[in-house]
Amino acid sequence: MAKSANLEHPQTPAQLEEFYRQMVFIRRFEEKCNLAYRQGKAGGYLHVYIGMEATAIGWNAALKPGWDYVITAYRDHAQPLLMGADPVKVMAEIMGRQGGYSHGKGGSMHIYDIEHNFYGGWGIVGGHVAMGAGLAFAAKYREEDRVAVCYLGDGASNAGVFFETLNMASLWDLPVIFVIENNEFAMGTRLEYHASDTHLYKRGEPFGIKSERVDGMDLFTTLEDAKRIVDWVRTNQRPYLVEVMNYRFAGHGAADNDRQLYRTKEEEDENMKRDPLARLRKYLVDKKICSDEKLEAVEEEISDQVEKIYEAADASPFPDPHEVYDHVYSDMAPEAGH
Amino acid sequence: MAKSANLEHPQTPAQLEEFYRQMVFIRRFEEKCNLAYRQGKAGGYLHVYIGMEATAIGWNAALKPGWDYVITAYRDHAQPLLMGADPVKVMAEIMGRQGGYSHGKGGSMHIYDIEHNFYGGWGIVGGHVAMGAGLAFAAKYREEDRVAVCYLGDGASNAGVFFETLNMASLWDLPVIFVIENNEFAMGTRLEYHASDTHLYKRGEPFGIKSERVDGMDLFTTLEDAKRIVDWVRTNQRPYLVEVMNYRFAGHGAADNDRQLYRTKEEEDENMKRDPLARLRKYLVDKKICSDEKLEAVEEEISDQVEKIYEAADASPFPDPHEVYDHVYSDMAPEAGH
Amino acid sequence: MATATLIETTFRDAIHKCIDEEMERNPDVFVLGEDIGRYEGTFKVTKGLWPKYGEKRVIDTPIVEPGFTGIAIGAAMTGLRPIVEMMTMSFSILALDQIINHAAKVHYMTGGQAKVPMVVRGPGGAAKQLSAQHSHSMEGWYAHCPGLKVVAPATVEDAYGMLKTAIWDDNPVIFTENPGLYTIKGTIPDDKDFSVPFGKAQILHEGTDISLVGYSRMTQVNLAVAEELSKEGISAEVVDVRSLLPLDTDTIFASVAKTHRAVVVYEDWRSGGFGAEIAQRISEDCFDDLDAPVLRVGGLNVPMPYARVLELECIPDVKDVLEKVRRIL
Amino acid sequence: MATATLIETTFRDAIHKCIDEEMERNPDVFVLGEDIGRYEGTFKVTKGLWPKYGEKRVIDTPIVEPGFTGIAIGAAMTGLRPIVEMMTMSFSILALDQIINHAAKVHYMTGGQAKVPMVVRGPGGAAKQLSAQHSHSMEGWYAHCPGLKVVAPATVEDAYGMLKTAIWDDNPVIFTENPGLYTIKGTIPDDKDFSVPFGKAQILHEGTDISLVGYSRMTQVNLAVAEELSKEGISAEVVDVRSLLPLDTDTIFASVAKTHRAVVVYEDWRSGGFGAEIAQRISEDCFDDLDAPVLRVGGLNVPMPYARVLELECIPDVKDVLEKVRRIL
Ligand SMILES: Cc1ncc(C[n+]2csc(CCOP(=O)(O)OP(=O)(O)O)c2C)c(N)n1
Ligand SMILES: Cc1ncc(C[n+]2csc(CCOP(=O)(O)OP(=O)(O)O)c2C)c(N)n1
Ligand SMILES: [Mg+2]
Ligand SMILES: [Mg+2]
Repeated sequence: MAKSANLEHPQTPAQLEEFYRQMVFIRRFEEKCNLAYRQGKAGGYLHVYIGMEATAIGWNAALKPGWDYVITAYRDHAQPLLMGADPVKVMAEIMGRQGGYSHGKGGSMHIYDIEHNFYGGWGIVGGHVAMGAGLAFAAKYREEDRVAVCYLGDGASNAGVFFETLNMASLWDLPVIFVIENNEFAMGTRLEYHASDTHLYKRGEPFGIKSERVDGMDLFTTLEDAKRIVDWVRTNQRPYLVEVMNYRFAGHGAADNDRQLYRTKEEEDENMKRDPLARLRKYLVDKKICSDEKLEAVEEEISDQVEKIYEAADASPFPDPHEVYDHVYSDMAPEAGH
Repeated sequence: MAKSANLEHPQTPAQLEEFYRQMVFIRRFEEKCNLAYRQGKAGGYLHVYIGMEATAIGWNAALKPGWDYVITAYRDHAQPLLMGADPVKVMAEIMGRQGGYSHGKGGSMHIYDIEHNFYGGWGIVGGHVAMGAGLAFAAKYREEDRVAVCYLGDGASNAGVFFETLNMASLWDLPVIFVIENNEFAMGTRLEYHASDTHLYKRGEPFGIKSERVDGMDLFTTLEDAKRIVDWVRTNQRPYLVEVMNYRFAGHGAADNDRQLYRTKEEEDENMKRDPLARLRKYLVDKKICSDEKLEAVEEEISDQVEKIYEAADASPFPDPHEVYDHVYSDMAPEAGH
Repeated sequence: MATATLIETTFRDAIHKCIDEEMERNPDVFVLGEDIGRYEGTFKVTKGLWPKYGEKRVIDTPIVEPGFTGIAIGAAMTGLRPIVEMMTMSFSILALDQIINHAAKVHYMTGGQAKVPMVVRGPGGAAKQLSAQHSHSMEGWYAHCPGLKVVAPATVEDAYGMLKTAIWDDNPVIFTENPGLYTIKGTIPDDKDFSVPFGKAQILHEGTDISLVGYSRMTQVNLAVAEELSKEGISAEVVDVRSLLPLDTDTIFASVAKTHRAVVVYEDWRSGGFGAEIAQRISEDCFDDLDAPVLRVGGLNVPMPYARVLELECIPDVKDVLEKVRRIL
Repeated sequence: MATATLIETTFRDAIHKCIDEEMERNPDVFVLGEDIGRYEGTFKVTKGLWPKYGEKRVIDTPIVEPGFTGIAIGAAMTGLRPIVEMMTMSFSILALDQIINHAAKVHYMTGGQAKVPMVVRGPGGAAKQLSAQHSHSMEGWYAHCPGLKVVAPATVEDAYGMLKTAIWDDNPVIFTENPGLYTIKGTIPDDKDFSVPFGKAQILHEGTDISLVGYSRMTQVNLAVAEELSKEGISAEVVDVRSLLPLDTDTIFASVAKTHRAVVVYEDWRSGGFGAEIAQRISEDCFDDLDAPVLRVGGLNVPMPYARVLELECIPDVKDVLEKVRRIL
């Protein structure tokens, strides 16, 4: 189970400020996405990471930039932003513009920044998990010491292909970390109604995979857990399964306005107390690492930054209709026309 | 792990003789199938149960005839024969005749005797497992106290749909028993090369399913285990997972003549010592339950019986070409012609 | 024969009402799928059923299409009548082995011993900007597979009446609902026993100059095209195929025999879609009647893109159909 | 240009040789699948590779088509070049989500950032009495899905040369091998760099009276039909489509322009098979050239039965093609 957060944290003040900046940035970016959706500037399905930020930040900090691989499902804005993606290109993709990472072909659910080793961005629940192991397979095949982090949801952890992948990852000693983000809901279905045993970390055990449950709302423990596990996997060249307990504050997607169908306001309020952003802020102020004013200034700066990102993205044109045929194949066009 | 077989067995001499008859019958029937295949009287894929007889016999004895459900994969002759199927119709199906259970449309891999609650007979590895849970679902839905036994192989126990099914079976309290017949091979792939942890019973544990490994080559322990577990499932209305350790003496299928590619003669010989038929015979003689002469007479009687079954099946005509369109739908014919 | 009163409703509500009535009528009918109970269904088709029938008969499943479809098939083999909701038909790709290799073949492989009275239903085709993995038209592939029945209603009445038939049918039925149809309005008879048989195409707009052949939402597009053409004095006949398997070629051929020209319209990828089958049937059987080649309008042969401007390029619309019509008129 | 020496070999051995050579040439090429290493493959195509390249590059997988196909896709996205063997293409139904929804769409959804240089190959179609679940022809469904390339060679030379192209291709390629072809004999050039491009149909037998259009084993059937017809003084042209996606309509149309008649032959279920697409293309584009309707010969619309007498009813043969040919000659 989750460890207590009462530690002496090893991070420098500068590092802590940087983590705070990351967290505020993701929060603001996601809020902007939701707004864009409500204003009709983004469409389709759009899922934000609000409330879950400590997880991606903590795990990202443990990875070697430009070396390790990351893959996730459709709740996929935070990871690329943390890995060095151009936020304007992320936002432009969400808005379906030519300047987006996929030139508007992917949208919110399908962000990819292959240059920075972020492999998406997938819409089929559970569908990306085997590919995640495939990234680790490639690293091992090439005898590189890369690690692959494969995020998946509590809902996705029921998918058959996940178990098939666990078996092969262990059988073939693949350096892949399955991070189950247990945010207690799969869309409108509460954990208890979709998982026969809600301790999802146990699912690695029959395959001889080291498996544990950790807190995902506390940045400090996450940083520690992630570093420990990533190092272990890199050294031991074996898979790992981590169940990260977090919570999504927003609805399932931007179109989900029916939260009361699956959880109460009281429950939400209770969980808001775990807000990683508020907790980090309080810590910084309590420990006098940053003053309240300083943090306010940071927040304002980031809000401005996100605003500018949004504007830059919004300035990107929509794709030209003929682009519809581009990138179906790497070397030929599909047959045109209706 | 498997329990020792040194028990006082509760069965009466008459029961024991009957079990012996069943075992000899299956052995002879399967030998006849292999012969039929070699003689070109059966085709396609054909997989015999030789060496594994104690498992199906022991489990069958624990079920309520005409009430409980059974489903398995393509190694599917023994179960229906034990459940009351007409052996001539089974053999005729294997030979592709009009008189077969499916009028020659199914063949060896697809035997069904729905009247006796034997639900097949399936060719896609792992594919039938969810249907097995569906049988239990139906029993529960109708508030009947039926139990469903779903056999699957060690190879099939890696299939994603199996894990999906375990989760739902537990979540919904389905009275289904997953019997993993671990015969140590999936076609030409040894257990160690396909399962990261070879203790397959562990796979039920993350779902809160009672799970254990038992010996499947000893009829007496199997009878006990099966009765205990079937009774438990019927009473508790919960799923159960049993890993039954057995061994197939034959090749994977009648066409597999390459056993040396995946196992040695020495290994086979070693395992032949576990032969459930030889062991039961020795027990009957040693304990003076039946004389050697008596058993020889039984064996001869059954050989004759199998011969007659074969002849009766062989007397059944091949299907008429126009039958090809029958049974595509229950109420209409498909469009005819090429 | 007394005419039943008509009820005004929507495509969505007609489906809901049908399921509700059949669950009331027959305790063997139950529904299962993702988020269909407590959450009321993503497209809200099953709203209200969970409070009414409880979790025994309205079952929220984990997100495991192969697994819960398989469970439904097993239950159906014993005589229960499951209605499986695919959150979108796109996700039924994961369950194809269960549907095509198991459900569709049970009756045949058992030599008639077992039946699978199951309905698989859900939104099929593009909604709005759901991108490449959520916008599949699956009905053409299903219609290729013997053992299944496949229907794709275009009107409120057919949604209601064909779903009745589907639920009563003893064979596995694929029932596809284009998400663009859920809000259309129409009428249904106030008659719980009303049904629309499979294997009957219908003429929704009579005409003499050209036959517009389609199903599901494309029939609505074809109706708009016919409207448009009528302004120009061109008389188009709209043939709503509605049942792909079995396919009513008689009605289609009779229309072409009258008009001598046909365009087949479908949302699925043009190449290899079921529209190819329909068009080729016409080309084959109406050879002497045809004054022009049978043309087709299908979806562009590309994965569905996200940007609305690109997505709209892909989905056939009135303009695209008109363009093809003009080529052969 | 010097002509390479010719090597006599079989369809099976040509595929084996191609894989072996490309594994030697390029360390990024590896093979994975069920029983392909130690057990040498159920159809023995990979025999000898495991001893030669070891378990790093010849990988025996558990029986989990979705899982190992997904692993191959992930590896391919980083630039490796997996060759996935499906023990039979029928089992690829379980991996359709990975193939159609993932592999086929990666390049598009990433806007060109990632490629999937992967080959999925294996026996496709009926072998002998393998019954309903093991006898699928899957190539038509794949050929419907943009983002994939789909080829179905009919000759030893094409098996060798098209597999080269498949392995070198940066897109996911479906390479189907009808089990009935494995033992046919033919020749290949003694040239490791030999390849046969995709998207080119070929005329295997010239003729002027009728075009017989097919692919995979049906091309061999068509050759036998042509032989038969020639005895009667009828000159049939055999068009071997061999590449379904991309499809070379130019060659097909040119043949029909010459012969004015066509029969399209495929083993897959007749209704909704890819042969419908090919036939309709001809019907559409060669309308003025055609002296008779384009006919088709497909597999019977039933699940594949076990009994040989029934199975033979289902699979198109010379007699079935002749019957259709005579209808339009
Ligand atoms: C195969 C499949 N089935 C259903 C869906 C619809 N769907 C999208 S997200 C989702 C819930 C997933 O929950 P979880 O895995 O816990 O991830 P979270 O959204 O909580 O991050 C569902 C049912 C889908 N995308 N893919
Ligand atoms: C989905 C699928 N993949 C591959 C096969 C081919 N195949 C048939 S049986 C078999 C081995 C199964 O082994 P196991 O489950 O251990 O059962 P056993 O034969 O030992 O009884 C394989 C690979 C298949 N039938 N279905
Ligand atoms: Mg979740
Ligand atoms: Mg086995």
